[in-house]
Amino acid sequence: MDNSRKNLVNIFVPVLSILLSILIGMIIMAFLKANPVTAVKYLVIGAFGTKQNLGTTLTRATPLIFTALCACFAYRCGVFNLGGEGQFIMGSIAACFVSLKFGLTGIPAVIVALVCGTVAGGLWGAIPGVLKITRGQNEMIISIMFNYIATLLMGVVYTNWLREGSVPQTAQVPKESQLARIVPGIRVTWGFVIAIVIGLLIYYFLFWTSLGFKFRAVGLNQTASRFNGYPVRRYMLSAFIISGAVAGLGGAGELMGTQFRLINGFASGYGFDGVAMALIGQLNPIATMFVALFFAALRTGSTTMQAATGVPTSVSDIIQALVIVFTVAGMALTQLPEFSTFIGRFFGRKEAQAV
Amino acid sequence: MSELLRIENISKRFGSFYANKNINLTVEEGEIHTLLGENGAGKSTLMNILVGLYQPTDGKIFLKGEEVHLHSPNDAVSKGIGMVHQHFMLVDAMTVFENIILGDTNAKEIVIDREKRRAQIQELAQRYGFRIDLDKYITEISVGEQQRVEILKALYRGAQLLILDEPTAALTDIEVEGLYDVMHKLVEEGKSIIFISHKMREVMHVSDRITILRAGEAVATVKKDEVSAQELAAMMIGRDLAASSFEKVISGGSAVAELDHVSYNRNSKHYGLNDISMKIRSGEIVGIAGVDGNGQTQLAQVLTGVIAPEEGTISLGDSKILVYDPNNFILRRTAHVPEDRNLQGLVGDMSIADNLVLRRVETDKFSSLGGAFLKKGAILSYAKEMVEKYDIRSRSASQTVRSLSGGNQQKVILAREMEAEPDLLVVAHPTRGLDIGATRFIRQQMIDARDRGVGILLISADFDEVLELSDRILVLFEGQIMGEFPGENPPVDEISLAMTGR
Amino acid sequence: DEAPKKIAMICDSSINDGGWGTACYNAMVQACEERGWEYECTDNISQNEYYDSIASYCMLGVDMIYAPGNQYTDAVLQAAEDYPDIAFALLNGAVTTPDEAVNGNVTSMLPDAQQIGWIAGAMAGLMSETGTIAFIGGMELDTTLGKYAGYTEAAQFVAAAEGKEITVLDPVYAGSFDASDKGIEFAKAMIEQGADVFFGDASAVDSGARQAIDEANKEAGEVKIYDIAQPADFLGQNECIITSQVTDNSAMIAVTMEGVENGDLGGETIFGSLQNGGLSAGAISDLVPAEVQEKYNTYIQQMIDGEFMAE
Amino acid sequence: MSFVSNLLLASVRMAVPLLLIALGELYSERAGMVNIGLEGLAAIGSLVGFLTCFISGSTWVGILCGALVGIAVNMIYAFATVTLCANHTVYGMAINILAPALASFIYRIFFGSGSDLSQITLMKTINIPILKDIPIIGPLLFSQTPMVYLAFLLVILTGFFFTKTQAGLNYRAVGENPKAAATLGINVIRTKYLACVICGALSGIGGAYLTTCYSNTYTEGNISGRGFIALAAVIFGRWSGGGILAACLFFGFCDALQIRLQVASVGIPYQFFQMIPYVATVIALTVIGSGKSGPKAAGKPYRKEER
Ligand SMILES: Nc1ncnc2c1ncn2[C@@H]1O[C@H](COP(=O)(O)OP(=O)(O)OP(=O)(O)O)[C@@H](O)[C@H]1O
Ligand SMILES: Nc1ncnc2c1ncn2[C@@H]1O[C@H](COP(=O)(O)OP(=O)(O)OP(=O)(O)O)[C@@H](O)[C@H]1O
Ligand SMILES: [Mg+2]
Ligand SMILES: [Mg+2]
Repeated sequence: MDNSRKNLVNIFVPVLSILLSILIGMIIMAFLKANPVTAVKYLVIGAFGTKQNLGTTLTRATPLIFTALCACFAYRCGVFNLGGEGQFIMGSIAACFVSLKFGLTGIPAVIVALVCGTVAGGLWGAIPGVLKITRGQNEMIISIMFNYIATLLMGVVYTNWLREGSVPQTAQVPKESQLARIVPGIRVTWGFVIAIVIGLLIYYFLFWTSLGFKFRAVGLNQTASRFNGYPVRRYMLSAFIISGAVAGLGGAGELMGTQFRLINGFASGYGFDGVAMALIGQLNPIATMFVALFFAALRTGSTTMQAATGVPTSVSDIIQALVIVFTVAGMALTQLPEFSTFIGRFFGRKEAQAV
Repeated sequence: MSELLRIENISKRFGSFYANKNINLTVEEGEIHTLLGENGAGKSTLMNILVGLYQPTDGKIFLKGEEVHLHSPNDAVSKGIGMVHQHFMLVDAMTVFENIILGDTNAKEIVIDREKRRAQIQELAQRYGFRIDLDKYITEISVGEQQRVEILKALYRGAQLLILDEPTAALTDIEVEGLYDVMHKLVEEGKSIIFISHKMREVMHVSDRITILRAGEAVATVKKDEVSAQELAAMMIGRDLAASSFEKVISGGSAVAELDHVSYNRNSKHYGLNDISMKIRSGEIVGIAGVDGNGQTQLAQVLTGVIAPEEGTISLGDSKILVYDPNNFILRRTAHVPEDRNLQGLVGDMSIADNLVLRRVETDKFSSLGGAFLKKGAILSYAKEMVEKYDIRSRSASQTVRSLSGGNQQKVILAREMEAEPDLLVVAHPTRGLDIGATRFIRQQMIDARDRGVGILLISADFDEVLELSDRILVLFEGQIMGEFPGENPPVDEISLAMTGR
Repeated sequence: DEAPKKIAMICDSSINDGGWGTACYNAMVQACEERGWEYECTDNISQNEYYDSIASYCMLGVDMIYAPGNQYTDAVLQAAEDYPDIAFALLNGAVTTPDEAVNGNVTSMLPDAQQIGWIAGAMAGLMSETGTIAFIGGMELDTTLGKYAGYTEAAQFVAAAEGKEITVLDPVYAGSFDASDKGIEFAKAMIEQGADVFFGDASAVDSGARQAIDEANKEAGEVKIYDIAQPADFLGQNECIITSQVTDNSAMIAVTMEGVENGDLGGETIFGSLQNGGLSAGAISDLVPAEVQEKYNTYIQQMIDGEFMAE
Repeated sequence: MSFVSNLLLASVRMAVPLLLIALGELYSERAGMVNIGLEGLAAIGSLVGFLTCFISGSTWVGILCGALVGIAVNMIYAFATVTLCANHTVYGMAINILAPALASFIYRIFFGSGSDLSQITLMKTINIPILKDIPIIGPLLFSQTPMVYLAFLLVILTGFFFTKTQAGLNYRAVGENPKAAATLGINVIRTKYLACVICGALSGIGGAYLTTCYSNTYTEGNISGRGFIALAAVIFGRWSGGGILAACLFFGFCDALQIRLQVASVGIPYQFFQMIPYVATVIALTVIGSGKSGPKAAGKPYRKEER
């Protein structure tokens, strides 16, 4: 397959998957005796209908973009980091300490908190990375274990160390240290802009710098990279650290911009969601960001849909899951040799031979 | 003698490429029928069809006059067809015993009756004079023993037709003799054998009849007694076999690489090096002759920094190597055409252009601002230049290398390595699996490089290739150097003897 | 005359968890039936959806939002700011919460945690034979701590009056309100420690604990280990439930509804106590001997009269 | 004494669902399929097990239906990874997202409208006379629900199957070297599908166990990471039935200990106790070192006519 055709397939498969999933979702709605058209209408209104709703969608997309970019970067470099959630949480814990304990306020507090969150996420990502390259550990299992550990550690933080009086939650980030909103009155903050910038930076790094080129080569073939003189293990560890740092920055941003405090359930599920989105985005950072936006819109819209029509939000969860199921299967299908044969025959022309 | 197997008009297509085309063939009972053909001629593909692994695109198969449909290896086994594959089909994590009884469909018992089956196997082994330890794991036995396990596997299943796909490639001469004995015993019992090889000596020694495959087609079937080796070779290659056309260099320049008492994993017969001392001079090709799996891989890898020797030292030019790391060797102007081009040489999912600049993306030619900006235009135009220069046949330079044919993949690697202008070039199996055109091109490139003053270490399982290209020949056996021979008028018999450890 | 008013509830646990969620939902339903309102509910939502769910209802046009738990405070305050024309009722909100709402449209409904603890503790003190009683929390909420404190005080006071020694095991927390498996394991471990009366503040976790208690009783062949339910009357749901502490959330919701009907969006704290009928003791099981029931009712009366523990 | 025996009893109780799921994964990995979708399979198994048990009143129906739905959902995984050669990890993730969403949806359809607590009658324990009176191991091994006996029996059968039988040998070969297995007439594709059936069934049963033998109510998210711990248990247990049993008992023990330490209120935040199993996993895996002993071809797609 040549490149243009491959690119076409890369776009075609996810788009088809999305349409198919929504169609199935609508059939389920009809089965629930709801009017699918009305339900989808409310879904769209809930996601984009008003300035506030659009703001909510972007707000919810922000952390997802970070964890999705975390996964995207790691996989591009050949490390299966499933620990985005833990790294995200560690970032938010660090930011929480900074904004509550360091005596900083205002812009300096925001900056220091974001930096510390980034560092904390990076360090948390470094642990499975080190275990992988020194002990040959399966990074997936280890990074999942570290998700649990981070979540529990966050529990200690909000029930003990930084607990604020009445409830198991930390105190709120002081008003003057919160990430500012882009437009007053709409929830979306500069965190969203940071997410987009990070996404563009990652895209640029991977596809337009020599180091990014090498990271990608390592991701595609470690042995060949080693034979060609790349410090493969160092790159893999770096990939872990950088992807962890991205997640950590996301966690810090979420804390400083949206949630303002650590509380039970903070960030729950973001890690695996990010993995799924990166995969649907074909590990392309820019596509990944769009997928995250799409998922956030589905989620935001589905609460309105449930409130308005009684169609449960789990229908939207099913739609999201089906998108993943179809996309991944679809991409695998197009890579089968039988598929190219079939397509070749279908279009009645032979695969151009290398001459 | 009556006919056991008849193949009619068998074709097999992979994508748009015909690996077999309209092949007709018969095998008699009690016959040793040889399939002769160059690399890639389609021998293994045809046999894989016979054992049900591949489904033919077209054609029919008859056993004892009856048409059979071999949908799976199971069908083939139950019809008495057994095969020893070119690449052994053994499960490393299991013992010899387990490998032999694996997939046994005759056994009706649920729980394995070890005693009974061991006795059966022992009896079989004795009948053919095999000595094997049933309780050893596959990883613990030698390649020759592995092959005996493979043969036992087939016999244990009651094969009437035994297919041996290049069985001698990894054997020493003694082992080859033993194999002949077994083959003769088998045909005496009325079994038939399809023997695959491209080594003329063997073919002339064991065959009753010979079918020659060329580029997927059966060119001819002849009785052994009615042809000469020369004629066979001509049919196989489709032209007359010419002697080495390259001029040999008598003595090279200064040493570009020197190994001093280098050992690695010394106790392993197949995967180690034992006290190796040698020099590679500039402007010469040093060929390593030897049966595959006698330390060649390790030799190539210590010389390129992929693995570090456990004892001894390596010097490149004038300086001793302290850090064994591929990058360190690359910086000291070493180039490497590795043995596994897909795994070790190329990043299959990247483009031709990307693979060509794999080592040099951060140079000013291909990126600016210290690597912060890739000059994609420059990379592409360089790639186009290389595609031209090295005759890499492709649709575009941004095509992924995975979609290239083996020969063109090899040319990509060669282009990258040659353009680095190395002092030392380590080449492993440069033309394995390539067609004649590509093979010629690549050999010529190596000779040209030598003439430019590059010191080349050539490792090849293809003895003829070593003879043709080398200015000096070293024989490697069980990790040791068994002798050094001149490349000009090489003493072929002596070298072959040395390859068997004598 | 005009269209019925509408209330919407959000809940992080399930409304059929056999505990908190169920009770809070039923309270809303009851209040709506009394006042002729319509109701909606979204349950099982996760923490990052609190605001979205509330905002969705606000956008679709409800008159009142009902959030049964302290954990919704942030989301409620945020939504109350964004939707100034809608009334918000926060169950177990802090006394100070209404003042934090910029638009003055948040009402805090605050049952007296200490009295809740008392109602359970008095029964525990009377019924414990082993002298060890237990408390299982979902999360370490302030109200939970208040209930635990009241439970301990009352149990010890009552036991002293009976001439018994009572040990109250330290509270344990499941870390969530829906981990019924944790409830099972906690209860088993606490039974091992000799606990024979349980009180919990943890929704589905409580139902897990009750399951373990029932099992232990079954194994022993007699009901010797008891549980006190809350915040509605759950007598009969499990064999081990001897009584319930009942919180009349519906009354408090109804008060807020009435305000909304009159154009008043609230903004104060409504307390629920034994005195105003917001809190009460539920029906008592036959497992409690008649004379103990009598004593218990006396204590409850003392609580209402403000005489309990008052010497 | 009773503290110890109770602790052990609790360890077994908490180990059993893990054990069932981990055995499922063992069968999967032995055929070369690394299925990280266990969490999702168990989730849907748990819900369907509960639902069918609630409707039919029979825990066995619940277990059976849990198994069936586990199989059904895992067939999606099987089709994608075996037939379409999709990446195992990626597809496992997809199952982890799809199956819980389905479970949540079904739950709402059936229970969403009412507010009554739905409880079922748990599977009865079966006491084996005399044996159950042996101190410590009596209650541990001889006073359990049939599912516990079944799980232990399965461990024995699994060990027996993989080491002593022809079918087990053939099965293992598929995970080690599918191509070699194919040349010997072993149906690789069928074995892989079979593996997915077993894995789906056992994961589904593991989930259904939670709602039919362990907790008599259903709460969303009740699997709470057991699927991932089971995955670790397989590595930890070195891909053998006995090893997995030991690993699961260890994880169960950590969990049981954690609960007891919290009840004994040692004054350390309880979350630290809850971390024990995860930290223990990491340390144990690190100490044991990388698992070269896993099936060689695990996680790799098998294409029939590939070189
Ligand atoms: N599974 C496959 N998919 C695509 N092409 C294949 C496949 N197997 C073989 N081929 C191609 O078919 C041709 C014949 O291959 P085959 O292995 O039969 O050659 P051979 O005669 O056995 O060569 P050798 O002497 O190197 O073993 C080659 O060009 C090879 O690249
Ligand atoms: N993985 C692949 N994906 C797509 N096309 C492939 C793949 N492998 C081989 N091909 C195509 O199949 C054809 C045969 O490939 P093969 O490697 O057998 O070539 P060959 O005839 O042996 O040539 P050469 O002599 O250069 O090795 C080529 O045209 C190649 O482009
Ligand atoms: Mg071959
Ligand atoms: Mg080829």
